[in-house]
Amino acid sequence: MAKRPVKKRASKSAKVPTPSATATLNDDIGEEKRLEMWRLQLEVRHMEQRLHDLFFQNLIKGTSHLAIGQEAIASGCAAVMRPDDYTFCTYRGHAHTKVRGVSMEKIIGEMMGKGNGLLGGKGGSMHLTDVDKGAMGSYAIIGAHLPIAAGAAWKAQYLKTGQVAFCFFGDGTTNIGAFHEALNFAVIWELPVVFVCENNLYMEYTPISEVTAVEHPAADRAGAYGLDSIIVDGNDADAVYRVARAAAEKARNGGGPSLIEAKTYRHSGHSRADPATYRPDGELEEWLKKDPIPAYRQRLKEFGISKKVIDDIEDAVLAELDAATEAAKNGAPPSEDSLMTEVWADGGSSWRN
Amino acid sequence: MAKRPVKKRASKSAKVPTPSATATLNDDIGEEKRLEMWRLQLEVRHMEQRLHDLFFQNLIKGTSHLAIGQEAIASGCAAVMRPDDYTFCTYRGHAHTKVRGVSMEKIIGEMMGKGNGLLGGKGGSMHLTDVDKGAMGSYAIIGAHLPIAAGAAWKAQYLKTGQVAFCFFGDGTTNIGAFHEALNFAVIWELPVVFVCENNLYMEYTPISEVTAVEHPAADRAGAYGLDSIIVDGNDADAVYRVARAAAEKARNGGGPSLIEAKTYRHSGHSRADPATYRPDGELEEWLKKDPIPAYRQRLKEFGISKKVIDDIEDAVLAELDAATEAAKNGAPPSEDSLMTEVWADGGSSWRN
Amino acid sequence: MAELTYREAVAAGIAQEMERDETVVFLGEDIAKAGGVFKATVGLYDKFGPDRVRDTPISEQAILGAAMGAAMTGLRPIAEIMFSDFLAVCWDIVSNQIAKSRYMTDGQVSMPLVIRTANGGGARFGAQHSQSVENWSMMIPGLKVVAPSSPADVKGLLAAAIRDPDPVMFFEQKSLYATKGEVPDGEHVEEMGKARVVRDGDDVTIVALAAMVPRAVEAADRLQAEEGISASVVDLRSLVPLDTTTIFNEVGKTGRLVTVEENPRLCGWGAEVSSIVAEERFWDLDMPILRITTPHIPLPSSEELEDIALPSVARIFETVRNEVD
Amino acid sequence: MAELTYREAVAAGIAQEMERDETVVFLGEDIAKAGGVFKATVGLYDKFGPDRVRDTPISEQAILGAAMGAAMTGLRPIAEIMFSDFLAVCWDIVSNQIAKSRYMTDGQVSMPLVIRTANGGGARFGAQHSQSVENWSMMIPGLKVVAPSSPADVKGLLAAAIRDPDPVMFFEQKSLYATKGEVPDGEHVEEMGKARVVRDGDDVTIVALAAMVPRAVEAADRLQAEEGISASVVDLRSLVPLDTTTIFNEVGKTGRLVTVEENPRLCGWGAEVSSIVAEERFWDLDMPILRITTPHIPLPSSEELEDIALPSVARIFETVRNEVD
Ligand SMILES: Cc1ncc(C[n+]2csc(CCOP(=O)(O)OP(=O)(O)O)c2C)c(N)n1
Ligand SMILES: Cc1ncc(C[n+]2csc(CCOP(=O)(O)OP(=O)(O)O)c2C)c(N)n1
Ligand SMILES: [Mg+2]
Ligand SMILES: [Mg+2]
Repeated sequence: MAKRPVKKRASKSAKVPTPSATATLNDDIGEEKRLEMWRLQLEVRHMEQRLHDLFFQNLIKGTSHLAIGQEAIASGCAAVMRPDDYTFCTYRGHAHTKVRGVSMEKIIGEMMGKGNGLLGGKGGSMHLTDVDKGAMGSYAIIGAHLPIAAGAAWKAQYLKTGQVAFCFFGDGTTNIGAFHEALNFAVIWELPVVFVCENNLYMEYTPISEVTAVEHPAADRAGAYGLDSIIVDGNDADAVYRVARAAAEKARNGGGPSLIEAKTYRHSGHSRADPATYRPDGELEEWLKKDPIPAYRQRLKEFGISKKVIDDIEDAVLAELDAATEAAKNGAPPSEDSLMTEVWADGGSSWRN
Repeated sequence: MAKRPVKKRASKSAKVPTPSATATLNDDIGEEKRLEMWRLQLEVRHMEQRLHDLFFQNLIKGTSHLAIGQEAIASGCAAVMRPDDYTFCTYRGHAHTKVRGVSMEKIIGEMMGKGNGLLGGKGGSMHLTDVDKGAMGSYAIIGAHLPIAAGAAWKAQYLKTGQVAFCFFGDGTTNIGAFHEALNFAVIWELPVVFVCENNLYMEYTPISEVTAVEHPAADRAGAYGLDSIIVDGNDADAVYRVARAAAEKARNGGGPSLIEAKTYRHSGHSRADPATYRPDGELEEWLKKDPIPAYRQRLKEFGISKKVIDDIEDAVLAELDAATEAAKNGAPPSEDSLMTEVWADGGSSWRN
Repeated sequence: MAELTYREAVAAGIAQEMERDETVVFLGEDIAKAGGVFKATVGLYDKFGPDRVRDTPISEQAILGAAMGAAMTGLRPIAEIMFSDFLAVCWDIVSNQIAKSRYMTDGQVSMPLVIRTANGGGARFGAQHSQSVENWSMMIPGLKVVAPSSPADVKGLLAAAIRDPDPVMFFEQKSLYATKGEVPDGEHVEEMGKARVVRDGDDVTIVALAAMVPRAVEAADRLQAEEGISASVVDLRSLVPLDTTTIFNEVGKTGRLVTVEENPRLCGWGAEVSSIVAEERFWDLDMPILRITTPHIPLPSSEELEDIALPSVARIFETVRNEVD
Repeated sequence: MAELTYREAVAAGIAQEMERDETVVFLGEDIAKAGGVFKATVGLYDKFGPDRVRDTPISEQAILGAAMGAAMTGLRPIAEIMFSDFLAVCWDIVSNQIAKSRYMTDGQVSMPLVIRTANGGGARFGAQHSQSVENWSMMIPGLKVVAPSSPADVKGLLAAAIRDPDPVMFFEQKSLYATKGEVPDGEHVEEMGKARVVRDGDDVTIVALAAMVPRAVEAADRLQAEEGISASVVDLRSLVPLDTTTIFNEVGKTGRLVTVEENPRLCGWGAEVSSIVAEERFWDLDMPILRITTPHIPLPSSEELEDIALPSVARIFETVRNEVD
């Protein structure tokens, strides 16, 4: 599979300051936002590790797709969002759902198929949704949610609400037709939607480079929609925050959509079933060095934030997680009656009189 | 619907000589090819005008999509093809089918729904196909035939036959998902397929610029697949011939696919039902000045080809057309029995024992 | 009462609802400035403007995805898919996303949208522009499915579909666009999920849908006139919800059931109706349940072939006559 | 005879055919180097190499379009669509292109290809990864439809499908992948279009498909043991062609018909079978035709809910017991 050289890629790298030792804590991001992002990243990391454990205790059935290693993207974007903004994500969406402030207990309960789960046990791991929090759903068939997110943005535009729709998807998703339709559509209608491609280098078990005609699956396609090519370090919450903020502002100001490609890596396999043996030797180790959690801890430290403040946040997250896990475990299975509810808006499922 | 400026379009205009008064007849194209293209263009033009008349005599039912004004594209490409190359085209494909040497009588017969039609009256105007001539079908649902053409090219690659698949489609087609999937797929598999976008400025009744995020619907997307951006004057058969020849050679030599955007215009409405009132005043008139048929006649004259040679070809085409029309008119309707044949390879349609 | 064509009733139904509800928006290919390829939406763009009546690219997944996203967040979109055959290019959005999201989210997500589409044969358009695919939708849990046979029902059921809080697949039968009928003046809304007995009879019940309804009525008239057979004709109007009550009443009365479908044979709606009756009203039946369908073949384009493929008045007449005495 | 799992039988069937015919090629997502997400194609890439066993991007329309184009021009491609739910993203290629091209071209175009896909529920994957959609294909004229229930049938029917000159939709039921069974040694090819009476009985005939076959057999065993009811179980194996001869023989013998479907209720294959029997063998019937199906709802993900949604041994047992005396 010869990789073609990228010819004159329509490229404009995002003009945002990259954090460095010389930056100050109270720069354009500031301490409060950074501590928020720290907490969000920890919530996701610990929750997903817990989910992993519950899986191997056979307390979660079916499948699950962890995003361990990719937390900075969800967290950096969430820190930009207004409470009424919309998130659309994929089966690999526990992170994106959590960072909108969705209850851990309900997420874990849903993963365990409990009646007190977020979806009453009807949706499961791949469909986490909390409409009240703006978490508009996790979509498990590749590509579909890109035009759907555009639709939510259309509503915001039509009713002039100033809301923005964020839409997260993987590198592999850039090769399906719905990607193309959604991008073109969003641009010509100038919709307030921010498309975020989380490039974790793999489409399931296949390296993305083997199945993609360009080097940067999203950024190298931006020009095909008259959009800027934006690449960001997806393991750096601050960097993600800055590009997401610029994109959200542009969208809110009527400037239309953006397409962001965030480079990252998932530490675990594609799904529960995948030991990820297809990875070249040493690749994981390289990326573990770029693990966003220790890196962000280090950054906070360098900014002079006390170890206690940093650790207290982590301790609080862990305490919440333990309580949530217990509560989820203690949940009852869904009632048999619930099988036949909520097909229709009247709460039922009748198809005849 | 604001049109965004095209940002740094990945562009490389096709480096081919454009014909001019100073060119000589026996250049890289030569007299024989030019007379062939002259004949092909006339065959298509006169046949389509005849179809138009038959329609308004109510001898053709259903619909039909003429390509009057676009003949140079089909003809220039056909002049490049080997007899065993493959053509995949759309409902606007009478031209592409004819130029592969398919019988006029059978085409007209099919349009009239006759039993002696190309498809026995089963397919009609939108599905002209003649496998023996390499005319692998006309596809009436937008986008589908792009990956199908890639599949034919895959066969050629796998069996090392040196065949090339040509795939023709409109500007509007560049906004559907299958376009994107087919292009990426063909590039990563390095398939010998030449994608030709006939940009006639309209998607049915809607100007293509109102629904497309870039100025050149195909050429501005080439970069998204690592391909060169190629734009050609689609009303000039010589220019089309040259870019098509380069693309076919590249494909045959293992160089993979090309994407060509040919600028053109259809003189009539989208389909039989369309009076084309949406056109701005004067637009048609401007394009009539660029009508490929008189322009090519003029070029042949300038090259010193005698009026008699030029006219004899036209007379022969008209004579063949008259005979074909008569024969088609005299054809019987399909037999009732044929309704239930050819669903399966055994010739029948039984779904049970 | 005013006389409208079936196509005019489409625009009338949409206009009625757009006037009363600002959240009703409409999108599709060539539906705005051009008024639709079937001229069924003429005038809406001029009346409601470019923010509410929007032309789109050839991007059916984007059209329905946008409709879904807007419906989930507060609008009531109407989306046109030009020919029902094209539902195949956006079937994921219909069958997997729109139909399932409410259930998968345990009722969090609402989906008040309508997908209008031109269905069926008779126009010599060939196999990719002539299918009757209402059964594709009927088989997907979570979709309501409506297919009117008259201008009055077009307007009334379209209005009902737009007001319905669930996703409705609205099938307009192409071959009926030019037909005319009386439509009530003023606001007109029908109830979804009710069949209509359009012709009363005692000997046999013919259940039909959309373009098959006028054919069934004509066949019934001939059966009466030529054979003295008294046939009821039921216009189903809606497949989901399905009015089994009316069907059961009819079967109880006549003891004989014939379904007439435009879709090809296998797994058509007639199969479902037949199986329901064969399960729940078996003991009321005095004869086998007959299904008249297009044969299980792609539709041919030529006039002669298409005409013998689709269920005709003659075929309905003969099938019923041969079985009922 | 060797004991193979259902998933191993997939690879065995493909390998058998790739060995004898150079024109057989295989493409899909993660099917080559990784051996498939269900590990059903392990070893094929190593054996037949990267020219014949090819990984693709997430581009289902390209996958099936490529298979179609290759089939039309001389190859015999096998394409995998990972989960049958994903057929919705490429449904145009299946239903409008692959199924109709031979007919539309009056037989000029041949379409010898197989689309393999993992079908059905039971894995707690939720509504978008659990559907049984064999009826989606059955309703499209021009497609053959096969759904094996045992490893031997997987190998034999897959071989038959690959050799068949027409497009075959090959549904592998996910919940059966881990099941084991004897598979004949050496070349093994079954005939498509023949149902199999897997359990003989006199009182009632249960017609089932794929994962419902073992459940029907277990229910029949219980009916015999606990109620003295002697039930035949017919494994349809193929929906198109449909073996109505075997069904009619059974109905003639037992006079009682029950269908068991994993798909949701409306327009499932059971409806078609029921309607055929209600039309052509009405006078043989001694009781209503019963259909046991998943209710007409999207499939829920939690274990408890999914288990009560899918037709279970207990439901089959009780339904038959309640009706047959
Ligand atoms: C239409 C469709 N095809 C295939 C799949 C199976 N599938 C699930 S995840 C996945 C890989 C997605 O890769 P990417 O977009 O990079 O996201 P990531 O999993 O890496 O987050 C595939 C092929 C699917 N869910 N939907
Ligand atoms: C999937 C699909 N959507 C819509 C249509 C209806 N339709 C037929 S032709 C056409 C316009 C195509 O425009 P373009 O690709 O520019 O080709 P042209 O007709 O100009 O040759 C449309 C929308 C279709 N056939 N298929
Ligand atoms: Mg990825
Ligand atoms: Mg065009």
